[in-house]
Amino acid sequence: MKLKYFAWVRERIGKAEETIEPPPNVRTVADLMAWLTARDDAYAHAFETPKVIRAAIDHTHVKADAVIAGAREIAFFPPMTGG
Amino acid sequence: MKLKYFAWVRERIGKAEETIEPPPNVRTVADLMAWLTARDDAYAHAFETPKVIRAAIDHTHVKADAVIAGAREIAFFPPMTGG
Amino acid sequence: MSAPVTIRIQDADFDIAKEIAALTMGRTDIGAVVSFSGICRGSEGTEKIAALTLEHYPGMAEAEIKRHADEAMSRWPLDGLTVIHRFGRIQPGENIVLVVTASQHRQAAFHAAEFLMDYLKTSAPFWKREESAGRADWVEAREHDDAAAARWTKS
Amino acid sequence: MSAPVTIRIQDADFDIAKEIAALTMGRTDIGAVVSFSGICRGSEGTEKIAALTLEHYPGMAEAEIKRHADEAMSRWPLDGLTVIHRFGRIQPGENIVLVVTASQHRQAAFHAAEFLMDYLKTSAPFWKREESAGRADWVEAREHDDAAAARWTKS
Repeated sequence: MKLKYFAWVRERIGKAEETIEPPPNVRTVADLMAWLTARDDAYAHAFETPKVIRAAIDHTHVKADAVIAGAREIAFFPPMTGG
Repeated sequence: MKLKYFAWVRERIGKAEETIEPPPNVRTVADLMAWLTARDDAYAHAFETPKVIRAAIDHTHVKADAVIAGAREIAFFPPMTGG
Repeated sequence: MSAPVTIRIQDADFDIAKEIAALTMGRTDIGAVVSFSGICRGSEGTEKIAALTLEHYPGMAEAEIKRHADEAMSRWPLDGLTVIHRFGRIQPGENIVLVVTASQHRQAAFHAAEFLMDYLKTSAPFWKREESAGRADWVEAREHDDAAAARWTKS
Repeated sequence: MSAPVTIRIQDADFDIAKEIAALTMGRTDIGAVVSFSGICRGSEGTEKIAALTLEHYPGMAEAEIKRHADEAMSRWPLDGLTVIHRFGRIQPGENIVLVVTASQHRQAAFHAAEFLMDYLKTSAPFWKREESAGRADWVEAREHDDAAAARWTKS
């Protein structure tokens, strides 16, 4: 699946997008953040306060307990500040 | 004092303004409407339902019990429908 | 600097973009601009309307709008407001009234514009006459509008 | 006829008058048009702002605005609505966002515009970075905006 990062999440991770294949035990958005956090310090820094991180699956906002199976594109970003 | 009439009040009375000197016992806006009503049928028609008639003294909305002493200009008109 | 308040009663049409620009041009302190324009409709229910004629009370119209503009300025942190109300004969699709409010804050701009429109409807001395199918009738005031204006009354 | 909904995400500026005209031109059924424009301010509290840079999530930004535009169309009797949100670098005094709503009824036009702005602030995937005094910091979301959006949630 494709991952996308925006704003300071993107800056901390150091890339705007990547393609990953998480193992089957990574079931939810929260699992995915934890799994990425364990990979290296850049992700750990981006996701250091998981409750401020927002996520979207295939262009729809989701909560951290959303199941990621079947997702084509998952995005992580800070709270939005448009308008 | 000068009286002004607008919209269908003006049409029923048949003039846009006039100058009158009501007697001293005509104290309030309601008294003035009653006094005019007694003058002729045109006023009686204009003021036949006094509670729908709005009044202003010197460009400020007033209620029927407002005292007219000292007024330079009193206006009578239907409920407003601008905007 | 006190915020600019512009009130005009005119028979000519107005230019919304020009009025917005007049409030915001050269300023970098305004974050939100709300405009409301009221337009003459071509029908009222099932009845076709050929035109409206707006009568007003010169002098009082300006004074009454000024009073409500001042109240809006005191109730919300506004950086400027403009109210233009036309009179005379107005055809369907033409502008009738414009309110523009500018503020640092979007809610102030929205609420002040809504407040001014509610009061224009119920307390500014203007009267509409509708021409339709050869008749011309004065428009009746609507209780709905009185209720809208009453929302803003402090208890 | 279903009412026109226009959503654009663009780096170019927009022309408010042109967007209002696009919704109303040639129509005589619209009585009320509300526009909201959000403008880049030159200071935030005591801090001077040199410019904003707006990042967005292409694809999702359009989808998210479309969802709220459709909700607005279903909640209020609208005759059309337009939402334009800019991205890229924007200087103080420049436009950021535009919402225009058209309706037979002024309250529908006001409420739909306010609803859309509240949701743009809190759920459209845009992020502002402020440049000031040589620094560039991401703007933090404000609880105030979340509370404004929560007003519209049906209970």
